[in-house]
Order: sequence, then structure tokens, then C-alpha cells
Amino acid sequence: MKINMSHGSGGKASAELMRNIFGKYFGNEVLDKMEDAAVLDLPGKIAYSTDSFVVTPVVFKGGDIGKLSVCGTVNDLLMLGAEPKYLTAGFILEEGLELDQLETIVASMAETAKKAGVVIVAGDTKVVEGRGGLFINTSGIGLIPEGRDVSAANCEQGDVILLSGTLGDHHACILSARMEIENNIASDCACLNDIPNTLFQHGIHVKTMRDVTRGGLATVLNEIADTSQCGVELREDDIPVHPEVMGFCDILGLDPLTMGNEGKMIVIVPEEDAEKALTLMKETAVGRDAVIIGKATAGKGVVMKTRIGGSRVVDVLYGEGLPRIC
Amino acid sequence: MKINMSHGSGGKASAELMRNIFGKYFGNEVLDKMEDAAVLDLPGKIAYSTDSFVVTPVVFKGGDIGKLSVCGTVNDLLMLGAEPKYLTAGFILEEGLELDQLETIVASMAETAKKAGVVIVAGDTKVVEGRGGLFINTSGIGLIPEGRDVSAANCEQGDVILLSGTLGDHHACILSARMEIENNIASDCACLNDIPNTLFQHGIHVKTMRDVTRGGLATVLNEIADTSQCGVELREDDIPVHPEVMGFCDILGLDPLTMGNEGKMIVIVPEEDAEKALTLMKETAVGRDAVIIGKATAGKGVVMKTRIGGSRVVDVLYGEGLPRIC
Amino acid sequence: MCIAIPGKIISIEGPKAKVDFNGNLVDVNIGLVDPAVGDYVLVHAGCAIEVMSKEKAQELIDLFQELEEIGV
Amino acid sequence: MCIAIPGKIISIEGPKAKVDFNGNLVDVNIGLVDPAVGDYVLVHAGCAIEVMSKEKAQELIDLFQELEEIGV
Amino acid sequence: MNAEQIIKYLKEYQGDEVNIMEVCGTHTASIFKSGIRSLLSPKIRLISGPGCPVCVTPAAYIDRCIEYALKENHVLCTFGDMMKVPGEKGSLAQAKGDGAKVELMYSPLEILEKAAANPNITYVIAAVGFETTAPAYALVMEEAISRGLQNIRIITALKTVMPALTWICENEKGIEGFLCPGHVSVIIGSQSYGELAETYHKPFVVTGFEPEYILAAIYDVVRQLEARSDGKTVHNLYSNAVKPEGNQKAQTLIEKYFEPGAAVWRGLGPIEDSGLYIKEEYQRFDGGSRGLDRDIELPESCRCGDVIVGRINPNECPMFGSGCHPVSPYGPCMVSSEGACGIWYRNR
Amino acid sequence: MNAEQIIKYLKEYQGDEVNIMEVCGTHTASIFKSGIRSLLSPKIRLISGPGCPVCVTPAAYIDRCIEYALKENHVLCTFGDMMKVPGEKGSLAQAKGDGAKVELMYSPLEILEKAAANPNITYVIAAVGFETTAPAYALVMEEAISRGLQNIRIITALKTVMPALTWICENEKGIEGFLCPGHVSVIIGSQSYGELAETYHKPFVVTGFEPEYILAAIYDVVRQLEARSDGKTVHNLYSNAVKPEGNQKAQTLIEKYFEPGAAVWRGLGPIEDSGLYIKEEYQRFDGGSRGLDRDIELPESCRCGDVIVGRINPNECPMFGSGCHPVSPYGPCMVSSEGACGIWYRNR
Ligand code: SF4
Ligand code: SF4
Ligand SMILES: [Mg+2]
Ligand SMILES: [Mg+2]
Ligand SMILES: [Mg+2]
Ligand SMILES: [Mg+2]
Ligand SMILES: [Mg+2]
Ligand SMILES: [Mg+2]
Ligand SMILES: [Mg+2]
Ligand SMILES: [Mg+2]
Ligand SMILES: [Mg+2]
Ligand SMILES: [Mg+2]
Repeated sequence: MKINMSHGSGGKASAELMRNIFGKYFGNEVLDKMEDAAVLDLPGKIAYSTDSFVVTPVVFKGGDIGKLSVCGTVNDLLMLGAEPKYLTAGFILEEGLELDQLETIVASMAETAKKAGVVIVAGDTKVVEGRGGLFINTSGIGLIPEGRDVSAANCEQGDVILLSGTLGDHHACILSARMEIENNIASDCACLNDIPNTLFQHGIHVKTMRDVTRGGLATVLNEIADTSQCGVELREDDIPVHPEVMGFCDILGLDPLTMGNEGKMIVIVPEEDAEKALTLMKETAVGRDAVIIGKATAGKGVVMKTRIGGSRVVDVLYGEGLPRIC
Repeated sequence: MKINMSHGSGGKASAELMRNIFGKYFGNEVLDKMEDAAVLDLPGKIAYSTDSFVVTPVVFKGGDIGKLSVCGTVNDLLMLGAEPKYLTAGFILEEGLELDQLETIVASMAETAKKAGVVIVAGDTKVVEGRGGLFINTSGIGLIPEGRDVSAANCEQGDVILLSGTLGDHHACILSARMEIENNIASDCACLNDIPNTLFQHGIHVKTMRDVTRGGLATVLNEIADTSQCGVELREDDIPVHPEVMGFCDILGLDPLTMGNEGKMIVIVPEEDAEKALTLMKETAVGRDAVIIGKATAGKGVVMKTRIGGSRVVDVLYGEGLPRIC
Repeated sequence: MCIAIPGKIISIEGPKAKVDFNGNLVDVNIGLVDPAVGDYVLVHAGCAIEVMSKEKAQELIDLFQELEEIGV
Repeated sequence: MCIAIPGKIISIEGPKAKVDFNGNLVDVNIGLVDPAVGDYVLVHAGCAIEVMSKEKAQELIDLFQELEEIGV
Repeated sequence: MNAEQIIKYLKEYQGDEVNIMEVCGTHTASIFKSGIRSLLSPKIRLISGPGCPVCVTPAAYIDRCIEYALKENHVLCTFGDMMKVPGEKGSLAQAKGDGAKVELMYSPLEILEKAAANPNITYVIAAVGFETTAPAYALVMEEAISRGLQNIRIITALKTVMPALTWICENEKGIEGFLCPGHVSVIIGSQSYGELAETYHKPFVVTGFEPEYILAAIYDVVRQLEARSDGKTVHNLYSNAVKPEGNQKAQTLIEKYFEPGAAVWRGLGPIEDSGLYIKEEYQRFDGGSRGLDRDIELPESCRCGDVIVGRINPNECPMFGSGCHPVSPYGPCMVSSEGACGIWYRNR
Repeated sequence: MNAEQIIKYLKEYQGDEVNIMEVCGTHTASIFKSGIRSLLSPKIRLISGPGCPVCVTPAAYIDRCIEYALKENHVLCTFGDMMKVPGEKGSLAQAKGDGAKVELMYSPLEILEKAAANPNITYVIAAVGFETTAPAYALVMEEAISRGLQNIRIITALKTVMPALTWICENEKGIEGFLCPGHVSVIIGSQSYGELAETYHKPFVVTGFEPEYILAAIYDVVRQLEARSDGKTVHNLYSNAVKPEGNQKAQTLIEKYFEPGAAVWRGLGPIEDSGLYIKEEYQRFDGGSRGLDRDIELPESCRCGDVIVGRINPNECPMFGSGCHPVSPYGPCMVSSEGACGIWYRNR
């Protein structure tokens, strides 16, 4: 069997690859938690994470691969309740890449890092044959203040699930560019620092956070349900999707629930903190469209009440989510 | 101007790219030190480094890209006097990669990590179009015990330079495979923990360490001479090169001084510690062929006394070091 | 997957039209229909396959009235 | 860059020979020379261009004696 | 009658068990996404018919596509959902990993520009679909002729719905009513179903894709069946899009370039006149479409054929969820996200 | 006479200033690597002649190579050191970044296998070199004919050393003696230099590549010059490899496939009969090699021509190290790691 695109889609095939190969050999107490970032018992508690970025086009409406590579790792650190501090950046450049374009991207990384309060402290560059593109890997370290315990395993029946804004923007933006469909959809690519910052400052009991990236909300919620051994109940009417993104999905037969985002997150809090958390999130720029989308139940898996009152299982993405004819 | 292969060669073109682009935007106190790893003022002193690995073929005599990706980062941490603790691993897989091959590589990473005493605590996988290859990025964190101060800036006139073994093995091994030249040359790919461990245990005053990777001994020594503001004097007769590697260099017109290694390092110590350091290094498996190759001088740059008594400047690698016709 | 929603013709140039689906502009072949700018069309695999009745294109048809007319 | 060192013929098959340079085996065309297995050859761009005099191939020629013979 | 009343009626329905086939893949997807099944009485069973042209494609066709994709200077162009369908030597997705040149298309008409720009590359279009998609391939040929493009080939696995519906009416007596395929009806017209309704005394309802349309159509079918008279008939609830006579321009174009011939439907077997093939005079476009009937040999335990016509539910297949799941689909009904088995698996 | 005595002699030499040209790039590299210059009296100057075939290649040739590399279904095959030589539209390395198909070769004979395996791709060989390399290209044609391969082209920029040496003897009186090119001599034989030695009263010494060989040859030249008699002559210190008559099989093969013609040498200009071109009857192999004389217009300040014949040292060129350095070489002498300017730069 060979690798194909679906192994990198963040969906089921990726999960199998994870379990069957990486998990098999790398398995250890820290890695097995399958969090976005590792929690380490160094002198002081730190979060430490990595991600590679391979998006094409490398510059798109609302961002570029450089901005993305900072936001992605910063967000993963934030999701553990950490304050992001340091990044590393590894570049794999394809022969033929325009230096001007590289400079734009590097400048954008630097600007994004500055805004997010992180410092890039180590780097590496390789050049490979190819078609003028580039890949970026970032790793990051964040400090976890005393007393914080945020984890995908913390979710319990009755907890409320908040989503920071509309779904599918990044995915639709990138696919639009590749398929040359004109629209005004911009990637939501953003560092989410403001949301955890305000929640912790105001004493919200944050149980779980997750950025909603590759694989989409469907995948993230299924993982949480699985890890926390609970069910999740959503209401379709409450899930915000920009009408232009919805139109894009209609054209290609895509589902916003399995589409990737790069500046969206979910927060899970006890019922009594939900309204206050929502208000706080809405006061931030990256959370202004925040909504309550559902709650944790005693059940299993993720179930959604549809607009017409039906109910459907929301499963993880299988394979790639390719545009379809039928 | 566009990126070409020489930007990734570790030579001058790479250095210019570093300075003109990454340095320009990322510049900060830590990064500007241009060490193999960042020294961070976290609660406790840690070293933190990253490297991407893009070697083809991905499996070669003496190792594979997985082993390499662990050794590379572990070694970079060691060179700062750190004890390597945690790694992250980011995989970029090309469509068409054989799963069996991936499994072999991942297993090799795990084994190497275990031997080197590091734990892989976070990871990421992406799949891209391509020709069945893969790239690996690793980042690493190491703890720097109290009182250690190892740096490329510490070298002073009179200090002695030790090299842990023969030059050019990895580079010759990889090029042999690509050019289908049969020989028994194996990559020297190895984690170097044993050398710093024994030196520190025995109270050697280690001033500078560097693993001799991309760009070769010539590049590493020039960087140290530059950073420490001293000269370096070598003796050609003292520099060990395996006869088979020398034969390989003769065929292609390559110079072992600018060829890459993956399990070799230099150590710089005060003159009074040199003999003891040499003896200790020779007692380790990875340092059994260690030699004293020269010393730091009041001069500038790197100068080598040749076998016939001439002297030549040893400059960094320019461009790529391609096989030549003339 | 058929595109269930109709798109609005924004401009026509020879055998091609720009069709707007909720702000997404797609180039569509109109060789199978005779639409005018402003018409709503059903699109499949890059071809407009029908022009929707004007008065009913933008909203759900009054199905329930229709059911009653049919008499089921 | 010419290969300065001579290589030793290990085996011959038709127009090709395997030539050993300090343990590195290279496929070499022998269309320009007539070597036997065991001979030392000079190689350039994948072709053997000369067979070295047997007695002198493996060591530096005694240049200094030669200089004296020439009488410079 | 309003939506709530319809939903209440369908939920509380206690009459005879009814089996309704929705023929259109887009209807199937909408039923799944809106959770319509959860709103129906257990007495109302929806059967996903052979409405996904991908699912009914035989293995020999996939193998032919891969053959082209591996050929020097050839590129195979396909819709995304064909990528995972297994042929005898694996799927197009696997072949792509091996170096086959496969490009995804959004519309077959895109290929015209590519072909004009790269005259040394032959573009081979994997032409699957029903009457809705066939005119697009006809337009490709029409344009290629007028622009003098020599480097386009088409491998057809085009199917027509009427012969399949006739086959089902004749052979699967258990199916009592039909939701007619949505956009296929746009092309062929609602009056096409008249003869079948009359001959087999079954209701055929044409409807749109919003869940309300579908609910209304189910209600319509159930009510017609309840009436117990022989007067089952065609109703068109999608009259703003579907004309009684259909799109005649499209029909003319199909007739110009294609002629009917026997075709194999996975699960149903060969059906006379149910395929469309490029006519003799346009043979230069044909990438060798005829005779691609050989299908993958499914193991005995596979029940794809029974699933497609609703004889069993997917979870009654012994392969379901063990040998066969969406990551490595065995049968075609598991491949497409609209295949009956795929939908059941995600809702298991 | 032993090595130490020779070194002592050359270090302490206080006679007239002597200018010795080493013609062979491999000699230049060995001189550099072993630090021979540091062992010589300031009165002994070594001049790196036009012995690197890459350095003397005109821009039009590079441009032709790039043209082929960008052509559909064509692959350009080259030795590594050609990659950075600037043409008018940049180098092959830059073109490769833009998508040109450039493959590095170790031997031109490799191309035979590639061509046999991929009949739809035309392999274009950038054939640079002197008499040492020319027979390899002749062998490629010989084999291609016997194997019936149609898809190999050769663009030649082949040069012969004797016409260039004659030109130098005639035009650059300041050069008093020559280290003969090493492996070129293997092909053409040591007796080739006899006429020049006699006509121009200059010593020509054939020698090997080890530093001791080179030192002995320098010593030989200096001693011959000191003798102040007219009896300058050819000495062969590399007699275990170089025969007086050279390799006649190779010479025959060169004559079979090539004929002499005028060629441009960067820095020297056009020299009658100093190039090798594919003969009329083998024209089908020729990728259009004739007339590629147009060279890059070097700015006035560039002194490449003077450097190549030793009129100035590289650091006397105003571009040296500022406009022109190894990462972005301006003149050809900076491109090759054996070019005079490149060597001086690394030893600055
Ligand atoms: S579960 Fe798989 S094997 Fe069984 S009927 Fe469905 S598709 Fe066929
Ligand atoms: S320094 Fe550059 S420009 Fe000047 S002579 Fe040398 S190669 Fe030519
Ligand atoms: Mg991560
Ligand atoms: Mg992430
Ligand atoms: Mg995340
Ligand atoms: Mg590095
Ligand atoms: Mg590093
Ligand atoms: Mg490193
Ligand atoms: Mg290092
Ligand atoms: Mg990740
Ligand atoms: Mg349809
Ligand atoms: Mg030569």
C-alpha cells in the first residue's frame, strides 16, 4: 500500500496512519495524549508543538504560508492554556521559488510573530528540486501558568461548546484560488491569543480548547467526544457559515463541517460559565462572531439536529473531500 | 533572482540568503548568535533547535532519513553543552511513498531516539504531490546544566582543535548511491552524545563544539574563526580521510574539507586539556578515530599546511560542489 | 453532485456566461440554453442546463399549494 | 577535472570494464584502449583513455631519477 | 398542507410498509444531510437507487482509465469522486501515487483550454454520468471540432436512466414508488415517466433538492400509494426547473454525438440500450469505451447488487464495516460519499 | 635531485622573472590544493591558461543549451561545472529553477541507456572539452548508430589545444614556458609539442597531477630557461601514461566524426581551426553547434581576457570581489572552481 493524498487530509486515513505507524513506534505517555502540543515536566511547565505547512497557493486572500505557519503553531500552544513564547522555523524551498516571494512570506511571518508575542529562535533552510514552491515547519514552546488544566479529555456531560466564528473560510478561499472561482472569500488565518487571554483573565473555567483546522469541526468534535468519552449534540441552525462560503460549498458539494479553518477555535466550559464566556469572546476581534453551538451529552459521537428537525450523525472526514460530479 | 540549488548547500549562497532575508526579518538577540541551537532563558536553561532533512535516497548505507533527522537535532543540541531531552517530528510525505519504507524510517527514528535518550513529544504529517519521497523536520529541546558555557564565540589563540574522525563519509555515501558508483562507503550518521558526556564528566574545559555537517569542516572552521575573531591553522597530514572516500573524491573532483558529515564533530579546548580530551574521545565509539587537527591563531581565516609543505587558504564551500568535467 | 441552487447570470460573452452563486462567480457554458443577463440557471458540470421560471427561482416554490392543486 | 589516479580493471564485458579506484567501482568504456584484467587505466568522462605502463602505475614514478636522466 | 403537517403525517404513518426509491445521488445526499430518515415512520423505507453514476461503473472502465494515465504524453481528467473507485489494479488515486498523470476537473469544458495550450499531450476525459452530464461531453466534441483540436479523447461510461427504471420496475416488484432523479429530469422532461407510471401502476414524483421538496415528494408518493386505486401517476413538484418535454436542445445534442447501447450496471447487470456511446462518425474522440464490461469479482459475501436495489440494507452485508469501509472500500456502494453503504457507515 | 632539493631551489630562485603557463585545469586545481604557489620564489609566476574548457565557452553556446532544455520533450545533459556559466539569459542553474530540464551527467556514455529507455525524449548533450573528452562523444555517436538510437543530439563546443598554444606563443611573448595539459597529452602525444618548442624556443614539459610531478616540471622549465641556450625542448615527466605518439585509436575516432573549424575562446578571441565540429555525414547528431560565437558583452572594466593569458593577476581587475565573486560570477574565470579568478578569490 502506498501513501496517497487522503493520508494527509487530517481525516480517517490520517488517523489510521498515525495509529498504525507513528503511534506504534513513537508511543509514549506524552504523545499518546494526542493533544495539539506536548505538556512537559521541565523545570516549569511548558507546551511544545510542531506543524508543517504546505498550502498552495502560498499567498492567498487573508494571508500567506508564512502567516499561517506562525498562527498554526501559536494556536496549538494556546489550546493547551499556554502562553506562546518561542518558535523555530524550518524552510524547505523548491528550486525556482522567487526570492521576492520568499521575502514577502518571511516578512509576514515576522510580523505575525511580533503580534502574537512570540520570538523565532532557531531556523533551518533546505532547497530541493521542484516547482518553485515552499514548505515551512514551525515548532513552538509556550509557558503554562500554574493551575491551568486544559485538555481534550476534560469535557463532561452538560458542558457547553462555543465556536469562535464562521466555518470553512480558509478552505473555501484556498480551493477557490486553485479552481479559479472568483469570490471575496478570505482565509480566516489568525492567531487566537485574545480569546484564551480574556477567558483566563476573567476567571472562566476553560475545560477544553481546540483550534478547528484540517478535518474541520466534525473531526475536532469527534476527537473530543472520543477522548472525553462523552457525546456531543449540535444544532445546525446555530452553526455560522458565511453565505458566500455556503454558496461555494453548494457548487462543489462540500460540507462546511469538514472544511479546514485557520483562525477558529472551540471552547468548552461548564454550563454556568457559558454566557459569560460567550460575551467575552464576542468582545475580541477574532471571536466577534462567536456562538454557542451545542453541548456535551451522556451519549456517544456527534449528533446534529438539522434545520427541519431531523437528526444526523456528524462523522469525521473520510479521505479528501474532493469536488464531485455526483 | 530565483532560488537555486546552491541556496541550500550550506555554503556561501546559503549564508547570504540567511543574512539578507531571514536575518533581516527575524533578527533578535538569540538568533543573531547563529548557534546550532537557541539558548533560552526559560526557568532553567534549555537549548532548542530545528532542522529539516531532505536527503535522497531516503535509505542509505549506514542509516536513513529517519535516523539522520534524530541525530541531526540531537547533535545540534549537544554542541551547546545541552543534554537532549525532547524532540518534535514533522513529516512531509510525497504521494507515492511506500508505507513499508515509511515504517522502516519511523522505526529507525524511534530506535535512534531511544539510544540518544530523547523522547519525541509532538509531531505532524502532511502529504504533498511528488515522486514518492519524504522530508522530515525535527526540533529539539535540551537542558543545559549549570555552569556550562559552550559557544562558537569562545575560541582563543592557542586553543587546540580536535576532530572526532574521518571526513566525507556521509557525502560520499549519498553521492555514490545517486551516481551508482559501487563501494563500501557508509554514512557516518550517528548521535554524538558520548563525546560531550565523557568530556564534561572528566572536567575538560570545552570551549567550542560543532558538528561538521553541510558545508564540511571548511565551512564550520571559517564560521568559528569569524565568530571568535581568531585564525585557524590546520595540517593536511593530520586530517583523516578514509582511502575509499579519497578515491571517490578523486573520481569526482570533490574536496573532503567541504563535504558533509553526519556523525563528526570538532571540539576546541585549551592547550592544557588537549591530550586528555583526545584520549577521552578515542575511548568512545563515535570518537575512536579522533585526532588533533590544528589550533587557533592570532590570524584570520583558516589556513592549511599541505603535505608538501605549502600553505593554502581553506575557504567555505561556494555553490554546490557539483561533479565536474574540468 | 448536482448544484442544487440556481445561479444568476451576470454577463454573457459568446458561448460563456459568468454565473453568480451567492457571490461565487463561475464561468459556465450556455450552449444548452438561451438565457439573458439576470436570468437564473441550473448548472451541472460547467454547463447551464435550464433557465428557471423567473418568478419562482429565488425562493422555495410554494410546494404545499402545489400539492393541494395536485390533490394528494 | 581529470581523474588523476589510475584505476585497476576488475572485469571486462564487451565494450565495458569495471574499474576500481581505491575501492570505488565505476563502469568504464574501453573503446579507446585494449586493456586486460589487472591493468591500470587512466579514465576521463567514463572512458579509459590509456593503459598505464605496468611497472609504474601504482607508485609515483621516480621523477627525480628521470630528471637526472633528462639532465636538467 | 404545510411542512409541519407533512412531517407529522410521515412520522406517524401506520399504513402498509412502503419502499420508495430515490434515484438521484443529490437527493440521497440531501436526505442524509437533513436527517430526513429520522423523520419518517419505520414503515416508510427509502432506498438509494443506482443514482450515482460512479457507483455503477465497472472495473474494466477504471482499468482503462489507469492505462491511459500511465501512458506517456497522456493525462487523464476526471471528477473527484472517481478517484477512489477500485479497478482490478487499484484505484486512480493509487495509480496517481505510482506516477500516473491524473488531473481533477470541475467541468469537461475546461479540457478544451488545456488541450489547445499543450498540443503534444493527449487529454483523456473519463466521461461518467447520466443524461445531465452527457450534453457537456457533446459540447466538448462540438467545440473541439470547431477549434480543430486533435488531442482530446473521451472514454464513456455514460448511462441513461429510463432503461434502468424499466428494468427495476420489471424485476424489483418490491419498490412501490420513485422520487425521480432531479437534474436528469431537467434534461429528459417529466413526461418521460408517464409510460412507466401507467404500465406498472407506480407513482413517479419529480422534485427539487431542498429537504422540504423531498418531504413533499415522499408525502406525495405515500398518499398516491394509500389511494389504492390504479391511477398512479407522474407529479412534478419541481416545475420551475423541469418542463414536461425537458431540455430539447440538450436532447438533440446527445442524439447528434451518441447512440444507445447495452451497458453493465454494477449490481443490476447488463441492461439493453442503457448506455450512451460515441457514434461511428465521431469515433476519433473515442478512447475505447465499448466492451468495458468486465467487472471486479466481488467475493460471495459481498451484497452490493442487493443493496443497490434495496433488497437488503447495507448493514446486512457481511463485509459491512469489516472488510469494507470508506477508507478502503471494497464494493462501489462504499466508495462514493453518496453510495448507500457509505452513508450507512457514517450513520452506524 | 630529490623533492626537498627542488623545493629549496624553487623557493630561493633569484634569477630572471619567469612566467610559466599551466594549460590544464587539473594542474591548476592541484597547484591550488597543494599550495605550490606558496613554495615558489616571487620570481616564478604561474599563469593559469585557458585550460578549463568551461571557462572559454561563449554565451551563445549556453543560450543554445538553455533553449533546448526549455523545449518540450527535450532534456539537456551536462557536466556539473557548466551549470553556473552565465549566458545572455542567465545560467543553466537559473534556467533549471524556471523549469528547464537539465540533468547532470558523469559520462556522456550514460546517455545511451537513457535514450534507449525513453524514445520519445530527445537527449541533448552539452559537449564541452578538449581532445581528452572528444573521443567520448565520438563513442556516443558510434554506439547510437550501431543501436539505431534516433533521439540523441550533441551541441559541441569542443576545442583543441595545439592551435591555442600556437596562438599564445605568437601573441603573448611574455609566457616563457609551458606545463603541457595532462590528459590532453595522453591523447595527442608528447611529440605534438616538438614543433612549437623548436619554433618559439620555449620549454614544454608534460607531467602528472601529484604536486611532486608539478614541482619537478616547474623545476624543469626554470632550469631550461636558465640554460639560456636555444635548445628548449619537450620533456615528458609522465612517461608511464603519455606516449610520444599519444592514443592513436582515440585520434582516429576524433577524425572519423569531427573536423576542425574556427572557434572563439573567451579572452583570446577566434582562433582558426581550434574547434571540433561534427562532420557533414553525421550532421543528424548536431544540435546546431556552428556559429555560436556571440559572447556576453563584458563591461569595459572586466579584464577576463587579460587574466586568461596572464597579462594581469585577477585582483588587478576592478570587478574582482565587488561586481564579481563566486556566488554571482560575472566573468567566466570566476565561474569554475578552477578559473583563475575563482582561485584567487578563495585565497584573497
Ligand atoms: S458493505 Fe461493501 S461489500 Fe458490502 S454491499 Fe456495501 S459496498 Fe458492497
Ligand atoms: S574578476 Fe570577474 S570580471 Fe574580473 S576578470 Fe575575473 S572573472 Fe572577469
Ligand atoms: Mg501541532
Ligand atoms: Mg495545528
Ligand atoms: Mg490544532
Ligand atoms: Mg540547520
Ligand atoms: Mg539546527
Ligand atoms: Mg544541524
Ligand atoms: Mg550543527
Ligand atoms: Mg499538525
Ligand atoms: Mg444527478
Ligand atoms: Mg584536462
